[in-house]
Amino acid sequence: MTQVISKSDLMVWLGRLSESHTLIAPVNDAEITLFRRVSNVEDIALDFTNTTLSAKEWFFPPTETLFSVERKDGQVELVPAEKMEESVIFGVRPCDALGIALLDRPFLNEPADAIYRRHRDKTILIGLSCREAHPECFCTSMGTAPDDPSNVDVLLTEVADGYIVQAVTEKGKAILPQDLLKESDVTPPSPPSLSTVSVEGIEDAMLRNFDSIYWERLADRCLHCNLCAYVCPACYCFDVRDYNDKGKIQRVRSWESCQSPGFTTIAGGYDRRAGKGPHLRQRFSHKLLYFPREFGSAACTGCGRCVKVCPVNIDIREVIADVQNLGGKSGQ
Amino acid sequence: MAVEDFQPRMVGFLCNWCSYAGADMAGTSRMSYPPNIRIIRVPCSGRVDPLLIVKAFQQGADGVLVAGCHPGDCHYVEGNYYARRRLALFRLLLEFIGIDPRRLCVEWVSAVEGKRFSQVVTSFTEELVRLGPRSEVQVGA
Amino acid sequence: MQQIRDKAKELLTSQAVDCVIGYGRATDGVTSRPLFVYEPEQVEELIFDKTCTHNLTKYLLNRRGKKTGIVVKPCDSRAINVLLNEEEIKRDEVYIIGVVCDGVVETRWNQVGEEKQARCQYCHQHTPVVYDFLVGEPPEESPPAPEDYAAVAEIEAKSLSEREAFWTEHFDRCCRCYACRQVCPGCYCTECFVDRLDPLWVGIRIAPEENRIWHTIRAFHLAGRCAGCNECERVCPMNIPLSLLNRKLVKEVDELFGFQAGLNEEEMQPLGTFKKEEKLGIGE
Amino acid sequence: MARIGVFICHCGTNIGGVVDIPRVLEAAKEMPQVVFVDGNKYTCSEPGQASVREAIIENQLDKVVIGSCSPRMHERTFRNTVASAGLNPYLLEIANLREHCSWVHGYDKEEATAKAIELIKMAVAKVSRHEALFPKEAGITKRALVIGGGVAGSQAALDIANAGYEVVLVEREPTIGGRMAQLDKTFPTLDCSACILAPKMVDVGQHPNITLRTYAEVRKVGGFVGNFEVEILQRAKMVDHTKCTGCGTCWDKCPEKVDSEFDLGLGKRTAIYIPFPQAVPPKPVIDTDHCRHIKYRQFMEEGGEGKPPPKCLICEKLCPAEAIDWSQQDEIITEKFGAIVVATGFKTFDYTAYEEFGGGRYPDVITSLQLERLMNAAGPTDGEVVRPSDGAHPKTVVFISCVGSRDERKQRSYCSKVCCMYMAKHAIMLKEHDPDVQCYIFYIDIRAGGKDFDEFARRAQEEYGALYLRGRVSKIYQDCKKLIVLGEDTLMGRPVEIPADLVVLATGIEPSDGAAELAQTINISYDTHNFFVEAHVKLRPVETQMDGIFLAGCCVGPRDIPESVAQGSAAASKVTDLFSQERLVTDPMVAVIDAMKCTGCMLCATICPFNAIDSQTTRDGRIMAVVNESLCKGCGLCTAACRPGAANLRGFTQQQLLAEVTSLWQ
Amino acid sequence: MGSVYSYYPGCTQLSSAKEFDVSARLVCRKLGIDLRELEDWTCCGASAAHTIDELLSIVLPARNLQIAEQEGLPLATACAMCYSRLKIAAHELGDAAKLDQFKEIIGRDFHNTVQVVHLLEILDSEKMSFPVEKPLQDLKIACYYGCLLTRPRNIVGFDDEENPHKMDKLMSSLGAESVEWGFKTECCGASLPFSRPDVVLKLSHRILYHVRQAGADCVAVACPMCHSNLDTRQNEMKAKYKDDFELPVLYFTQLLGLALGFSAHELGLEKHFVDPRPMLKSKELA
Repeated sequence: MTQVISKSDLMVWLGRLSESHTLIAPVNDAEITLFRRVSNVEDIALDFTNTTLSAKEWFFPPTETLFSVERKDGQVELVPAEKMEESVIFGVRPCDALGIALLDRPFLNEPADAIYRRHRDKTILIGLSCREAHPECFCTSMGTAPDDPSNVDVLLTEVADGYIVQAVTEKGKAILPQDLLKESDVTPPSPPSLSTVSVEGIEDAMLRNFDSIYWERLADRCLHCNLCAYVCPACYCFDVRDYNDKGKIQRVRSWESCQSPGFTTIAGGYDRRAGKGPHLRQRFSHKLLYFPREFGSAACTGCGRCVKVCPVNIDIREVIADVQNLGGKSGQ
Repeated sequence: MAVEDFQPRMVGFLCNWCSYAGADMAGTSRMSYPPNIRIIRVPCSGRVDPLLIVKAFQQGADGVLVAGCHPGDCHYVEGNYYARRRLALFRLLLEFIGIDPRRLCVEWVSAVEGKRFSQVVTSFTEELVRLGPRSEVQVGA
Repeated sequence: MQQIRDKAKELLTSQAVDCVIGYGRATDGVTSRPLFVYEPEQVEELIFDKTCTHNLTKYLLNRRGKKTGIVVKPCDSRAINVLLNEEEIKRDEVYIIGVVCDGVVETRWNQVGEEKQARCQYCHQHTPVVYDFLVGEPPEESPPAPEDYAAVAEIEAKSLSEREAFWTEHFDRCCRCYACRQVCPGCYCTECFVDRLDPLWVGIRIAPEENRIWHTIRAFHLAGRCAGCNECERVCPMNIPLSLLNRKLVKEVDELFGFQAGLNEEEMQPLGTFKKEEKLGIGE
Repeated sequence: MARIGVFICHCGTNIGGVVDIPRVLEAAKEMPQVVFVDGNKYTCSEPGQASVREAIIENQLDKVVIGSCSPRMHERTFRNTVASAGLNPYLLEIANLREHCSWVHGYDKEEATAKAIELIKMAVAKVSRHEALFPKEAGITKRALVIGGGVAGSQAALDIANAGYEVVLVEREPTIGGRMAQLDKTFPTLDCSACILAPKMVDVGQHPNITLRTYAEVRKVGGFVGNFEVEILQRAKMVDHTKCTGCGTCWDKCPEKVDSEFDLGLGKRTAIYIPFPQAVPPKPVIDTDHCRHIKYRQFMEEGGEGKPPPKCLICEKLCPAEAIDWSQQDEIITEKFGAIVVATGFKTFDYTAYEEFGGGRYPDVITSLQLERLMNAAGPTDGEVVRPSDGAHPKTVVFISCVGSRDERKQRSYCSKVCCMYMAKHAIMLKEHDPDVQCYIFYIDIRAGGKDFDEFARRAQEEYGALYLRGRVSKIYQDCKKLIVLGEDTLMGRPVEIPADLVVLATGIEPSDGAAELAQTINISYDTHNFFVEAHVKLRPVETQMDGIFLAGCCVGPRDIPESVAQGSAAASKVTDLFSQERLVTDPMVAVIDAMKCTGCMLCATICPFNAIDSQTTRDGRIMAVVNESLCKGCGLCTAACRPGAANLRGFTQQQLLAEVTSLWQ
Repeated sequence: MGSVYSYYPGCTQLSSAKEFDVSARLVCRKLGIDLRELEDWTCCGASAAHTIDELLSIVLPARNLQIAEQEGLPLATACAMCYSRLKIAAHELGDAAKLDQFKEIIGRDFHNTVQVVHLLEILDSEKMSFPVEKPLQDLKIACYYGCLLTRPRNIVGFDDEENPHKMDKLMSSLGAESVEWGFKTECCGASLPFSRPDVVLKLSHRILYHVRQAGADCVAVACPMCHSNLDTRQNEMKAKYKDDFELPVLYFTQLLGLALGFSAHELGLEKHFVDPRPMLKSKELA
């Protein structure tokens, strides 16, 4: 027996949530879909494949002020960033949910990032499992699945007459609209099958081929834009700067990417990773070597966004496969 | 804000040899004009980088004045000719992205045209008062 | 297509160049991607079809001082002239395989559209303006149809406030990934003004009023230099209609100065010259 | 953190009377990095400057803002003040509180004060981005180049040489002397042109400090004031002047006769020639376009068709000094100079543009300069004034003024200045030559401004009976031997018709051929008529925008002889003044290019009005722009045009200007 | 070739200068130049209107411009006088105030966009070639343009106002020899024959005198008024100046016609006072 909510009741529920919480959900905007604040549930897009940017932007926004400094009668005063509201994010795909779980590791790893934690604590995730897979999807290769309930508070799975509702956490249970739920014996549809790539022994392969010409050749094509990093649910590089905005000094954190020119350039203009090859290699080394070593699993959720948006088709799946097939000298 | 008590803020880039001297002349001959303009001295109108103009607008300037020697009189022979091309084109771009081109005023004022300078500033200020304050979106939060 | 492969093979085996930049098939099996060929035996991977939208000339900037063969469409060939004019590349270092082209189609990952790209519909440059070897039969050059600025005119027709709203809405979406810059052959600054810390032109905050400066000046820096390959617009993940800004300037530069970028190598870009008597509607 | 001091001058009541200075000082205290503020009654006064000096020292200030009158007034003064306190003089910024504030906003003290505060704020913001600047010094090559050997150029050369400096005088023709040498007499004194010019020419030719380069042209000018590098093209003379004695045998015997340029086609000269008897140097050149031997040689070398031109080596055979040297070739000579005087002179307007005057079809319509040759005793007719067509003596001569002057339709809007006077002179001289001559002069106005000029013009009318008709000539036509001149006498208000024997056109003055090209090679500006442009029409009449390059004579605009001579001397004094310095100090407020950022697009080089930017190839093979600080005048065009922000103008850096802008909202 | 123009004949072309109009239409047809006579055209005011009333002298020709503008074709005329009036009117109406005044007077809309061309500008030997059947061999022609065709230069911009060459080029391209002479654009006395015949006689005589000086066999003209002054007064000249010129005066269109192979009759050569046919016969041209 499972609990089901009808499509219309879902809207009612979301309506209620939008009153008690800030409701964030996929919205169509200029032919792309993004997570946006919604006041009117009508605006919510249910027919999306996946959003252009992942839900990451609500825990780790493109730009956020950490604190600001103000001059008050000769004294300097620190003003902490404004408190955020209790919010619900609806429509998180399992891959993005995994992404958030991955971000937790660096950010919540003590000493935790206070602001990130605040975002996390105040946010409830309502997941939405995928009915169809897309050519760029390969989440199953990355340890999650189109119907994976872990990493969300509530998971919805679309069925003929509504959605199967599955509370995963206490937080999740708490917001379930008991009055709208019906018992049903529908069985969830079998998840779609999708392309796979084996990450078996990838760390070692990365080590083996660390100095391979492969990276130079791959980088020939790379434009070193920040696209892949910005759409990636698991990328979390950032830059922090003090910014004087018309007298108001702010300490601002905003997205950065290992591909951007200034990345790891140190005082005096020296850049250990100068050159296109090392530059690009850094991206994959981090995802497939450093992060796993630090936190136990690859920093990739298989959402395929980078594959989809890369202007020159640098396909991480291809890279993983290539690196494994390269016969570089064994690592260490 | 009511139009009459709206005080526009404007930045004026004046070339040192003609227009800045023209402004000095306006002073020496006590030709008063509205106090809204903040004059920045540049060697030549050709020194004015559009970046400085957008920046002024972004900061909240209601108008930007660029003044240089009359074509042919440039102290650097041809500086203002380049300025003319650059600014003419840039003005069209500003208009295209929704910044009223009347807010970027380009004038040629010679070192002896003190009167003209005060007139230019006066009419520009009046123009900006007519146009009213700029919208929040442009100025930014 | 075979011609390209043969020429590439010839160039590589004779070591006239050490690399040929062309197009290969992407991992989705339908679209194309840039392909760097170093070995003669590798040339079979080269393709050319209506999905080959990339402007490869950007890559020449990474290969200064190395002999390089490159496949260019007519639109891309204009970018080559721009780079030659600005002394960024040397003619004798580049072997240009020009391809006669009657337009490429809209492509996205795993999708190949039917429609020609908008820019191809008003394009009347079907033969590259510069090349060493030409692939395909140059068509009867139809008398240059008047440039079609319909899209630009549409914006111009709006009121100031509408225009402002229009752009703010778009600039608001910009996440400053700089894909537009990275893909642009005209953007080769060692340090882009947007990355500069001192003077700090564009604030780190990703917000409309900062993004506006970024996009305005970026477009202006390309004034009289943009040859209209529209790669910036294609790669934008946020679907910002960047080509409108470029096209607007292409239009004005043509109308004010009678100049079109990249038609030849010698002509000085319009902001690098002037006419004493010209009337441009300012300071008059 | 800088330690900025803000000083505000009351300027008596000029500023203090309008701006509430105590309030401004209060506000200034609050401004970032400001550690000291003070007011003065008169900051520019000695006590005022002293107090600033002391304050700087006592408070260890390292940057200074002075709110006072316009920087155009006292920037230099205050820089010295700051320097006297041991600070770098460029660490000063002046806020213009007088001309730009108190004097124009006197009607509203509140607003004026508010504005003053912001002006100070801007200055503080800017000065905080100031950096110490250090002038560069360069040596001077104390040699002068004079281009053009007319009377102006010769005068300049002599004066500089007499001051003890080396001079190279480059003249395009085979002799110096220029136009003045072609004249017969000079107004208003009627003394013989050649007689007063010839001695000068000889002096030039013999002066130990002057190297004469006739038959030569300037091809390329590089470098900058004090250190110009000039390429001179020395055309082959085919005569070794070190051997030649100028005996004249060769040009007496040379069989090839061609039209003489000097006599304007009225006479002939030989292929080996000196243009006129008093030529300096008095040694011939061979006109390779006409010399029979050269023609023959070319024919043989090219193995041409048909029968070869006649062989001829007469000059070589007859030359007692064996000076003929067929091996000579055009050569490029490169020399260094510290200063250049340009005196390239004028040519006369080509009157064939006037169809109503026959457009050149009537042989007896001549120019005034041609008349000079006809009247000149050393001229083609030995001073006998005759009609070119039939050699008859003209009895009725009509002069037409303003031919190619004051005529918009011929794009010659300007007055050529000397025509009125030389027409009077001609009228007088003709009468002197032949009492039966009757002169008619069609004029627009008689412009006789100058010492004894009007008196002279009157004599032409009153003593020599020249008839002045105010009006233009509408047509000249040939009727049998007569030239019928149709015109209007606007004073009488009726048409006139004069059957003339000779018509003399007062053709206007215009720059010599190639003036514009020369201006481009040496990078000075020129006007729409190709006259060179002075640095300032009134106050710097012999200087150009380019330091170290000076102007003299008619290349700047129509002038008469005394003016040209005066200008020659003026230019010379500018040169000697320059040479009197040991080293040149250059303004440090010039552009710099950041090698790390430059992409080598060279846009800056193309737009730099002073050619101050060169391209340089770096070790890793990149092309890169570099500023020649001696040439840079600090206009900042490069800075505004530089996309990667590599170019930056010291003193007006991007950082400084941006700081001024943003300070307004902080 | 194949060019199309609105055609403004002008009054005299239908009366005293019929042969000018006829020959003009003939040669144009042959050369494939389509002249479409203007509907309902009126007199241009000729040399009279502007001496009486400036406004009139503008409105009269401008009315024809207005009609031509409807047609949307350039307006061609063969008559130098009409040409000058039309040009001047177009120029004057460049002034907005005058334009409005004009529109008010005729009560029609007008934008002053018509391009006025003289036949000589169309028959430009540099732009087109002529199928010459009968080259005008050893025929010396003095081309006489009259004072109106080239003046005022800034308004008509026809050719050098002192020494034009358009007609000379045309004639030499037909095999004739055009002589250089000084009176191409001197006034013939224009419309003074009734008020000051003496002046007309003096001026016209001077012109013909120089034609003879230049050794020409005949005069080619482009203006009916010039034609009548030069052609019809040679007897009076004989009487007054004892100069018996017997100089044929032909319209350039007639000479062109001859070269293109039309007969003397077709071109109306018999209509002149001084019969050109004997002279032409002697050169086997008619």
